[in-house]
Amino acid sequence: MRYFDARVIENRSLGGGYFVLRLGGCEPLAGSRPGQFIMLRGDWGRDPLLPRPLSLLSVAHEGRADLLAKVVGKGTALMERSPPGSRVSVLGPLGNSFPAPSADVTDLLVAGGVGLPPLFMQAESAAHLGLANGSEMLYGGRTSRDLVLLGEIRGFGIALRLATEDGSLGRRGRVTDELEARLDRGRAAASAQPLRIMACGPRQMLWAVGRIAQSHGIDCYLSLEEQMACGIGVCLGCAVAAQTRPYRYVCKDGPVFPASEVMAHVSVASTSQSRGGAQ
Amino acid sequence: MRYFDARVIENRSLGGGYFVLRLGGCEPLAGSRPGQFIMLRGDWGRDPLLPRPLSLLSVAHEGRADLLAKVVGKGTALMERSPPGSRVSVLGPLGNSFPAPSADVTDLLVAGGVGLPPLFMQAESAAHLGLANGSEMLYGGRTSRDLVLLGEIRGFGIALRLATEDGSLGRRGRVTDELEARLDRGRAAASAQPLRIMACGPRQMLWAVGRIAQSHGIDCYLSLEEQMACGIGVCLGCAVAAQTRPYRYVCKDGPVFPASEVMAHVSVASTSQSRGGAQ
Amino acid sequence: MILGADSLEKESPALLTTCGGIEFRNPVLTASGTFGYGQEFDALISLRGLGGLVTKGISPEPRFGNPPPRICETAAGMLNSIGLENVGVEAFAREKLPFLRSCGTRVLVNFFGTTFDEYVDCGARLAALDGVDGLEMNVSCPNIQAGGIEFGRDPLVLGGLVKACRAVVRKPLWVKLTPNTSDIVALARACADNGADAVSIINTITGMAIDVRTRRPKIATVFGGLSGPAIKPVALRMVYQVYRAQIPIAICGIGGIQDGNDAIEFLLAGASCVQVGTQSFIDPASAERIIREIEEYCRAQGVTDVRELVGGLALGQ
Amino acid sequence: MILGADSLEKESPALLTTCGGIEFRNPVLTASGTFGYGQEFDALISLRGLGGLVTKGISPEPRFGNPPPRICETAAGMLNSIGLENVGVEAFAREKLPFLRSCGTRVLVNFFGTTFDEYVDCGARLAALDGVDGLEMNVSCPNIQAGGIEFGRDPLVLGGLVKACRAVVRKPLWVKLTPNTSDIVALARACADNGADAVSIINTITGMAIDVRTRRPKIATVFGGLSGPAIKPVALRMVYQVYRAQIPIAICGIGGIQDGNDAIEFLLAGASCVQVGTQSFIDPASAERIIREIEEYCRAQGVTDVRELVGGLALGQ
Ligand SMILES: Cc1cc2nc3c(=O)[nH]c(=O)nc-3n(C[C@H](O)[C@H](O)[C@H](O)COP(=O)(O)OP(=O)(O)OC[C@H]3O[C@@H](n4cnc5c(N)ncnc54)[C@H](O)[C@@H]3O)c2cc1C
Ligand SMILES: Cc1cc2nc3c(=O)[nH]c(=O)nc-3n(C[C@H](O)[C@H](O)[C@H](O)COP(=O)(O)OP(=O)(O)OC[C@H]3O[C@@H](n4cnc5c(N)ncnc54)[C@H](O)[C@@H]3O)c2cc1C
Ligand SMILES: Cc1cc2nc3c(=O)[nH]c(=O)nc-3n(C[C@H](O)[C@H](O)[C@H](O)COP(=O)(O)O)c2cc1C
Ligand SMILES: Cc1cc2nc3c(=O)[nH]c(=O)nc-3n(C[C@H](O)[C@H](O)[C@H](O)COP(=O)(O)O)c2cc1C
Ligand code: FES
Ligand code: FES
Repeated sequence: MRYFDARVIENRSLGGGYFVLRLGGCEPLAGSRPGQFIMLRGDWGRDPLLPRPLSLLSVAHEGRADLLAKVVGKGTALMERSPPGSRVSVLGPLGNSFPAPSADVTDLLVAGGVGLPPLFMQAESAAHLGLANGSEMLYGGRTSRDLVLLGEIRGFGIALRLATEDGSLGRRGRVTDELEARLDRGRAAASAQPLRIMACGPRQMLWAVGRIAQSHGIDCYLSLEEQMACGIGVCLGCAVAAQTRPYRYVCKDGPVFPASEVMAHVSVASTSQSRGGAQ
Repeated sequence: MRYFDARVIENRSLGGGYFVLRLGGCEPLAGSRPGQFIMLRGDWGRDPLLPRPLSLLSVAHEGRADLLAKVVGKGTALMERSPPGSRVSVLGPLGNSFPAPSADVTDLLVAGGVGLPPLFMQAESAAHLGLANGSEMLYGGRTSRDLVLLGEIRGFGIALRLATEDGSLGRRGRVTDELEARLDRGRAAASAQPLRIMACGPRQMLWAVGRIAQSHGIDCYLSLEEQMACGIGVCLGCAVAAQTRPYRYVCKDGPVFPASEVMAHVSVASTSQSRGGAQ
Repeated sequence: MILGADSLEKESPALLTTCGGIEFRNPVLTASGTFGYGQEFDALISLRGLGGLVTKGISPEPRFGNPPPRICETAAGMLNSIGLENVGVEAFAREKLPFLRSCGTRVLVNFFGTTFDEYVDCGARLAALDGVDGLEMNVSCPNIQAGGIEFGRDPLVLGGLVKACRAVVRKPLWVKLTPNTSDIVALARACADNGADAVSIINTITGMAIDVRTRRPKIATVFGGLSGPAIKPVALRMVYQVYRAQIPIAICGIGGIQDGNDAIEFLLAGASCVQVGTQSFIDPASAERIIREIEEYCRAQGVTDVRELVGGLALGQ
Repeated sequence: MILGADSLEKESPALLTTCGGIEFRNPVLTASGTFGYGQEFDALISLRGLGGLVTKGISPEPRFGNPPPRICETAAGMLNSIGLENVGVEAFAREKLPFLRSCGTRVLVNFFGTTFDEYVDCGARLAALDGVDGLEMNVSCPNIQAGGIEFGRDPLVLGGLVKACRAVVRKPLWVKLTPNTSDIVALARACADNGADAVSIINTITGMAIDVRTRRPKIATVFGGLSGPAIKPVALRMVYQVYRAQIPIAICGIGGIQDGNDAIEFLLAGASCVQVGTQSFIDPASAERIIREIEEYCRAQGVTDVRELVGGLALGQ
């Protein structure tokens, strides 16, 4: 983990508020693994104040790193408008990663909307390791505009199934419908390979994926998001309720958690208690 | 006075931190007079928070308005980096103006550094009225880099005398030295025309100009600056100590004041008193 | 970003509300000291579109205020030390009120004194004026008879002051609380107990800034009042503390409001209406925009009456 | 913008300073709760270049903290409600202190309790540990024996607590004051009168934020502590109020410091040293940069000893 200055070398709009930011000067990110993220901050004064966590989409030679983001507020809007040449500060790589692709398991990579990056990078890594046929990606969004980088994903040579809520591309429905269908087919085919699920996307989708995995008895890894200030385990802001101890931290214990570790406490995690606000 | 959206149509760097911002969509500024200013704010979130006062440099047909600014802090730095197409909000025209050029007086326009804009516009206006030979500009800065738009000023056909503290252009010394020299010459020549002085620049320069004018018994108008929040007389933030009543307001009573009105209280104006801070 | 004025001229029934004995077309007022005497904004926005406006604080006699510099910018805020400069009751009635009477919106007059008697005198004279819909007492003023401590800091002193003013003011009487306190609830209670109709929460927070080059304070009086978005979390907390304490008094929320969402946060925390202050410097047409944004929020959330939002903070599961 | 670490390794005599019984290489410390237990920043900056560091607040027993969400961003600030989560004294001594002992900078341990006895117990145990240069009492904690009111709000309660801890702590004892008060001077005086060596001014200001879409508080505990540049004017004012009151106690200034100029404002207002908090999240190398910026300021202004700046605010003509 290092803290360094980088530079936007390309900023490609994908429509629908999605964009790929290509950074140069990211040598310290070499060797980053799928699921890891960075804290990114542009040269934008005090508004917004804190850096923003973004997952790595791809890390290439010569200090190139790609990010995929979607405009949801001020920080991402400013990133989307950063012209090539803009300076950014980067803290990373941060957090843990998905388990590495293996010849002994078939990985179902379940991506919802802008949750794509870690799974994209996982697919890329599987392709590099020559294990593309052991990975399948299930990728869902609200409309076809939410499904991006499809050419690149196909280029990895992994199976890709799409779902959109409005039916504009792929199956009409949620990506979890696609996942259940896949598992039902798998059961019918009684495939030899054990399965593993890795997922990233909206909270509700993740809990649904976790429940499906649980009910099928499949190993499942979820990449979580939480508000972050530091990204390195000091502010204790990114707590999520967990099984093994009261809280785990997305930035240092995650962002990838075994579903079993964070699922049992789903209801606790969304509890609001009215107590005093001491730090 | 109107509040409206405008657009940067050109942003020309003059070196040394100076730049000319050309705005389009400024039809409401038509008819503005030299000395008047606008409150300008870009699309830059909350940092900085308040709009920035800038004098008009020139107002042309079809909603074009030019501003000359110098980078001194965050706001001006952001302006300097605004590419053509940037949206800005404008409140103006605000404040009063210098007395109009007249065939019966010779106007000495004394500009210090980035205090140029109102005097530039005054010179332009004299030229338009065919009174260019009744105006002379004395323009000083620290170095030659602080003297900008000289070609344009000469284009107005008025006499122009320059001074730099380091002697890199024009007389070595302050613009007030140039002013004294001009007045001494004038006395020697016993010129028929009465003189009038109009000045804009750093506070210390203005007081010096005021004192010189006083000692020569010449009418003198000073364009003052003060921290501003509203620009329209409601926050009462831009007070300056004055002769006629305890305080006058740069935004609504000024920015141009007869020197006699603000000079007597120079010392009061810089008094710091340690009292409670009620609004 | 900048609105055509007329879009707000037609009354929107969903936004009608009441606070502290006054009915407002909508819950957005402009705050004292940031909107002059109204007239200055007449060319910029439709005053009749506003819920109401609160004038600059008025004292019995004219006051000239503090020496400059009086303001400076801070992170997401500003400090001011204007020194309560104002034209005084007489000139206000003569020169400012005629315009306000005809401007088509609710007019609250903010007022203060430097002694107990000045408050009472000023309140009584202002309440007697036609065209004044209500009064807002600014109690963040140094009590010159008590060593310069603000009237509004001690619940006992505050209660006495409110009681005395209440006795002479037949119109709605609001009290604007200081946030420079460890117990905003006690201050609000003192107002409720002594007959005030509403509390305005909050006035500016005392702050300071130094110019490191000259080593001088950035404002001449050293201390000034902090306003703007920086203080919003504190203001919102105080509104909610008072609301949660179930004190029988209406709340007007103030502090750092920049947009419709900010205003709605205050309503959800328990304010019946809000005031927009510093934002009018940043964007002189903002009060109008905020009203439209509240309207849009209500439409999007299926809220047919803005009063449903008041105190609607969702707690628990 | 990002510094090579070594540029700060060599001691700069002009920056040497003393505060509350501890000598520091320079006046820049990192604040409790924003710098972990130091180790987390070891890869990012040169710890030995720091004036010192203050650990996360330690309690006698481990604490798990509050439910999420625990933080949110506000205008030029953030709210946090971590819930004083920490590893407890035992684990601190066993797991965190060995690193701190060797990290080459001054180590202050921030501590607290939920009862009077817990404070005394915790203070005594921490003071006995080798490698602890001083203690900073966090008194912004709810007193569970007194209905949850913060210990640090009442000068009498605070004074008693300081006295009791002072009796068992032979090392420098600092007290971190809460800004949620109407009288910071009275709190500082209570600390001085009862033997504290310094006051740290300020802790976070209580604030709140609401998500208007869900109508829920943005942090689970509703209220949280506001930190960051937004609070700097308030922090600076409180430092100066205490300094001006000539209370015989050293001041450590905290609140919204982002750069060297901010730090110098605090020194001029009367602080002997400063702590950098939230800024370490925004720019993890900022403490180092701030030290360099102070050095540059001193050079530019011809200040040969940084202690000359303390209380150097210029007033009057
Ligand atoms: C480990 C991690 C990895 C991430 N990777 C990516 C990525 O690769 N691409 C990407 O586009 N985004 C990613 N995110 C989410 C991204 O950090 C947020 O979208 C971003 O911080 C929003 O900043 P903003 O200023 O644009 O929005 P804000 O103005 O801060 O917020 C806008 C809205 O989004 C909500 N919001 C803000 N932050 C979050 C969050 N962290 N989780 C959920 N809701 C939030 C706010 O409540 C608000 O309603 C990741 C988050 C984490 C924690
Ligand atoms: C009526 C009027 C007309 C003006 N016309 C012009 C113009 O045509 N061109 C131009 O370049 N500037 C002009 N100025 C000054 C300009 O407004 C300031 O330079 C600008 O506001 C600085 O903003 P900033 O964010 O860049 O600097 P900040 O970060 O706000 O400040 C940087 C430094 O400059 C000082 N400073 C800030 N504002 C002022 C001020 N108003 N006066 C003196 N010092 C200040 C600060 O104390 C600080 O030290 C005018 C000011 C007024 C009041
Ligand atoms: C320049 C200025 C002058 C003010 N004058 C007064 C006043 O005369 N009386 C008063 O009660 N409040 C006064 N206030 C306080 C505001 O009405 C408001 O309470 C405060 O600014 C917080 O709101 P805001 O953050 O929206 O500005 C003033 C504020 C500012 C910025
Ligand atoms: C996430 C977080 C955790 C904190 N934890 C503590 C703590 O444990 N003990 C304490 O005394 N102060 C704590 N603080 C307060 C800071 O030390 C500091 O006083 C405050 O943040 C103001 O400084 P800043 O504006 O520079 O952040 C915490 C602050 C933050 C933001
Ligand atoms: S973001 Fe600070 S601990 Fe995780
Ligand atoms: S800037 Fe507000 S009164 Fe002049």
